[in-house]
Amino acid sequence: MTEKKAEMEEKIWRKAGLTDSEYELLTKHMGREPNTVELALYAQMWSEHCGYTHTRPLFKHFLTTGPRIVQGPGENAGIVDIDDDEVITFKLESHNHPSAIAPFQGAATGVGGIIRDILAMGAYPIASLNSLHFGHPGEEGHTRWLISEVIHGIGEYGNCVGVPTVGGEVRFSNAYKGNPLVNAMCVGFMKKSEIKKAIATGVGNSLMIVGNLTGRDGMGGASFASKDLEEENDEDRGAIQVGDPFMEKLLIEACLEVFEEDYVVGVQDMGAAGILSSSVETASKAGNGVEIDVALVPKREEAMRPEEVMISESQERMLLIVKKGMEDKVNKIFHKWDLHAVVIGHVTDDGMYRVLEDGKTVGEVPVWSLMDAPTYILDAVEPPHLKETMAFKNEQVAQPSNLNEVLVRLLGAPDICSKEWVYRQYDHRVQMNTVVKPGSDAAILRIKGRDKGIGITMDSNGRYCYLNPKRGAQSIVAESARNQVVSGAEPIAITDGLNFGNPEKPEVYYQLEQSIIGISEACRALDTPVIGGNASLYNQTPEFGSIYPTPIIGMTGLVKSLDHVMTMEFKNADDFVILIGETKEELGASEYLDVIHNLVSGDVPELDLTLERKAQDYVLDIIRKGLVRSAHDLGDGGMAVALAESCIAGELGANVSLDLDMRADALLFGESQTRFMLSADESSTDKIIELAAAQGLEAAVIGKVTKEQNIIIHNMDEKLIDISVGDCQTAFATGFDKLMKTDS
Amino acid sequence: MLKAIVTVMLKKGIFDPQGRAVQNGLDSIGFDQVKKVRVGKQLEMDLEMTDMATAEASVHDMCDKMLANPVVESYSFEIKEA
Amino acid sequence: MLKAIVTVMLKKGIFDPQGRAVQNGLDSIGFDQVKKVRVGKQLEMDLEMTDMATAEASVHDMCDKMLANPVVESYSFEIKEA
Amino acid sequence: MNWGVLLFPGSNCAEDCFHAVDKILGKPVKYLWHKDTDLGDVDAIIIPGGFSYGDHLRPGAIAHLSPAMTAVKEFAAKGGLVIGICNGFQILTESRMLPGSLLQNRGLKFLCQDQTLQVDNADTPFTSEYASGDVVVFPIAHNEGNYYAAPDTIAEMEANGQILFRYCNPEGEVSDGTNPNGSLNGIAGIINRTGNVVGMMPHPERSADSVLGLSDGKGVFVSMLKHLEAKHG
Ligand SMILES: Nc1ncnc2c1ncn2[C@@H]1O[C@H](COP(=O)(O)OP(=O)(O)O)[C@@H](O)[C@H]1O
Ligand SMILES: [Mg+2]
Repeated sequence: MTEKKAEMEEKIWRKAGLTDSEYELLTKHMGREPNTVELALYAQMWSEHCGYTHTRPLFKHFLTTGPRIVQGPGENAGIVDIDDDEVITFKLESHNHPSAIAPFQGAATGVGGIIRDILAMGAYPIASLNSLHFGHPGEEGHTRWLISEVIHGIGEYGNCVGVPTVGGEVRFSNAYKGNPLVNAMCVGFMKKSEIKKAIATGVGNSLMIVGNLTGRDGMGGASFASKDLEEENDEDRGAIQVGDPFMEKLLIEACLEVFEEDYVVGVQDMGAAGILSSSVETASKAGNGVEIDVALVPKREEAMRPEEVMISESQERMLLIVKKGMEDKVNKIFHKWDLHAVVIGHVTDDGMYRVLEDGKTVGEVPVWSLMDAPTYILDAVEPPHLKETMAFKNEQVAQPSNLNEVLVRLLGAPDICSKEWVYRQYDHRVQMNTVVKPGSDAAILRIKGRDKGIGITMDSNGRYCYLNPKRGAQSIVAESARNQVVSGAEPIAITDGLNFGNPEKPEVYYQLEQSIIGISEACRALDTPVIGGNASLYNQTPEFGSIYPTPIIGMTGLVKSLDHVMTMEFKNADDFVILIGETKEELGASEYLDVIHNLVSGDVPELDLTLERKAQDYVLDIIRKGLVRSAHDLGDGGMAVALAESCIAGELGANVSLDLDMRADALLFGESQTRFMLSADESSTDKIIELAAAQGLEAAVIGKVTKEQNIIIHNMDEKLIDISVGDCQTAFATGFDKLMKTDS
Repeated sequence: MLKAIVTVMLKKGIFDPQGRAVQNGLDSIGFDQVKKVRVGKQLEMDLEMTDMATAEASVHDMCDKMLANPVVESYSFEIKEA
Repeated sequence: MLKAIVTVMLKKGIFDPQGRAVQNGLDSIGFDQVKKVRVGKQLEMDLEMTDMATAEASVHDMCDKMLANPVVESYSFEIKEA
Repeated sequence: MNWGVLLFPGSNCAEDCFHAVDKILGKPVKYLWHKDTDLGDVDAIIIPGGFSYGDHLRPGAIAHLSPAMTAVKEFAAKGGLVIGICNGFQILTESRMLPGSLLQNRGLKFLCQDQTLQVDNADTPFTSEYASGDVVVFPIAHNEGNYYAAPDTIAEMEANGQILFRYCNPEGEVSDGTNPNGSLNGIAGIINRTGNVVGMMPHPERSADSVLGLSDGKGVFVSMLKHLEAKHG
């Protein structure tokens, strides 16, 4: 035992996180044994976080091109065309592990990191979103602390840097108890001509580091993020990265000012594995080499070893590849903003990655080899729980007698209740573009000076993916697109965040693979290519096991005219309420089963992607034609919850009658896909129904919006729901306060 | 009655952006003799306790449980008669 | 080298919601002996100075100009050899 | 007639204020730089919101010592119109151009919401477009908006009509319950004794572009414009 341990410790590559075969491979690439600096370079670049060792082979499934796609995966962020020679760029990124340990700083630096990705594209960051997953706090203070610190961290960073946080989601399940998920997304805007690339062209050009000083922050974060939380120890953590949004704001201003001039050939933000990964990636893209002298890097701490400087994850730094001779001009602009811009190395022609210390070479490896992380295709085995959950029958649960009470409980349930507690801590109006603020289906931003806007959403459903990874993932893409469409936006493209457990476990690999296939199929059907993404694996703890498989979809859409902007709230009494889509007797995987019956089981509702596309095109069309007064998709909690949400937001009641031969709970709370709830005036309603019939879509007038503040639902002459909007509103508005045990 | 004075500071090695901003701010108005600034919190607490030793143990406990996050912060305190 | 430790607190009589929140928090996890909490800032500064008296005058000046806002805050400090 | 928007490191509403003057009001406007001692030819100065110097130490604590603020004081002493919004208000209190101070919100959280306000004094160069008692909606977005001043200062300000805006409910009632941050007397915005320097936490610029669903704030800029036009003929 002790002997074996001693042997383990001898193998320094294992300590660095490399396997025996990876070590063998790298010595082959190098033609010799690496020194400690070189070993550190490989350990970082070949981690899942930088090298996508487990996920890369699966990316082949993705559709990545399309008429609006200007830049697919491969740059810091993807880019889509929004007409008029204008583009938006967006991406999401996870910061799960740092947030589990230091939630405020972890979440804050997650926001800062993704903003720099967008900045590196040459764009001005115009919006942030976040997707958060926590355990149920129950009576327990730690989770509550975690939630409030994460939200505080996101808010403080975004508010200070002046990028509005306009949307997102917060979801709860004990699958995230030990390992919360914190994914942040950022969207940037620019003219087509302003696009920058992460490329180190031009032999002799300078590598300049700008922004913060370099310290021992987040040492080894890239390889840390690629390990189980269970394996982590104090040493692994290094120093927690601390974000400085003030510095980030200056960095944005200074970089964009520099970009206006013709000084810079390439830009890369410094994220995981800091100077190392940013410079390797830019060099590799150009087929060039680089050399960097660590002594030139402005530092905050003394006696840093070369590999520490190379892999430090100090925040708010960027790498610029500057044209030879323009260095002083760049420095002058940074100086104006009280920042430095320092030459730390050069582009070379020999294809080598060379690290110097005071002019002396301390490490040298081929650039291509660092980018050539080995990939793994692992065994996939269907998770055993699916046998039981797929066999679920609706008859297994009894229908509660008081359906009003069920509705109220669902409206106040953590996943469904209003997230105002969260987003009122976020400045969602700064920059003056927010046309539809948080609280609706999609956030809508106008593009200044034009009659157009963009829709932005972030969605996930871990429970769906746990119960059916492939269809669950499809449903999330479909729901994202529904959220866009009901807001008046035409879905353009997605970025995906793949949050999973340890892929070396065959059941987890199965979830990963199936989810990716599901996303791919839905994206093809809905014509929303994947233009970027992020993977966070090894999300598990010994105590609570793996998280639910949680792909998160960030989507953008184009609002062709601001006249098309649509929101969910009922607008006028006496408007007709119209239900689009077919309601089936489906209880599986629902929020209702989870909240009311404490049951995570059943199959995810059926989803026909062809029909989905047709229904979405139709809904967008009637919105653009100006026929619709309000539109909302049916999601968590089904028809009754959607109806209540439109009533609450509009401060109006509704009286609807259905004629469906099925269990009342399935009718009210089942989550059949591809459904929409609209309202319209009388004359438009006729046209809406007509146009649906022409498309072969189900559409029915189910009732009216009422001035009386009651929600009444009948089915086949039986009254199922009769409740005041006020009661619903209270449950909806106070759900989060109750969860956090705060008074609003 | 006892009074506890607790100081919570960012751990050494952890970047303190606030300290840096204050130092730069002081520098810009002429206080260039200030070479480094670190900013932390000070908490003054009135304790309904009489025994020093118990109070000390309690305050330790409070710091560990709530007042400081050991991942990023270190703390120290002093207890005196109010 | 000298080291200055500056403490800035809200003036007495001004409600300190943060102190109240900390007290409530401590109370909720069982520390009900804590009767009052006030939260302030502590700044540690390295001064490239040797003379105590000059340092003292300087730090006074810094506090008046920038480190504390006399409308709502009071300050105190201590200077020692680093 | 020139407007100036003063830019500090960390200001993040400067462009929004610029947009309000340039696009909504349609008047010439330029940025003023915090390091400048000469602000050039301006008739009104906006100190925008944001987090000057990261709000480190205290909001406005570092910014108010910048060279441009000396020039702003001189400009105000000569009767020039100055309005500080959000962080700008905090900078003005730090520089003592306005009385009192802004403490952390009593809820200890940043607060972003569309807020109803009551116009308390419509007889100023900043509020002439409104009638006293009007209820308007301006967004707020701040962490330190809890206005405090010593009791005698407050009494004096009340007596002099120096309160411009108070937080209220949609019915125009001002009470503790309608107060989002703990401000004394529900104070959301104030004016100095001489009537040319205003500080307010709510953002009139964010409520000036009707595309965003709010337009009440435009009145502040129009009031200022009319005052300047009357003065300059
Ligand atoms: N973490 C968050 N940050 C900002 N906004 C949020 C967050 N969580 C939820 N929201 C907002 O609350 C609203 C409801 O969210 P959700 O229930 O997830 O909507 P949907 O089911 O339509 O996707 C959305 O407008 C969303 O943007
Ligand atoms: Mg929705």
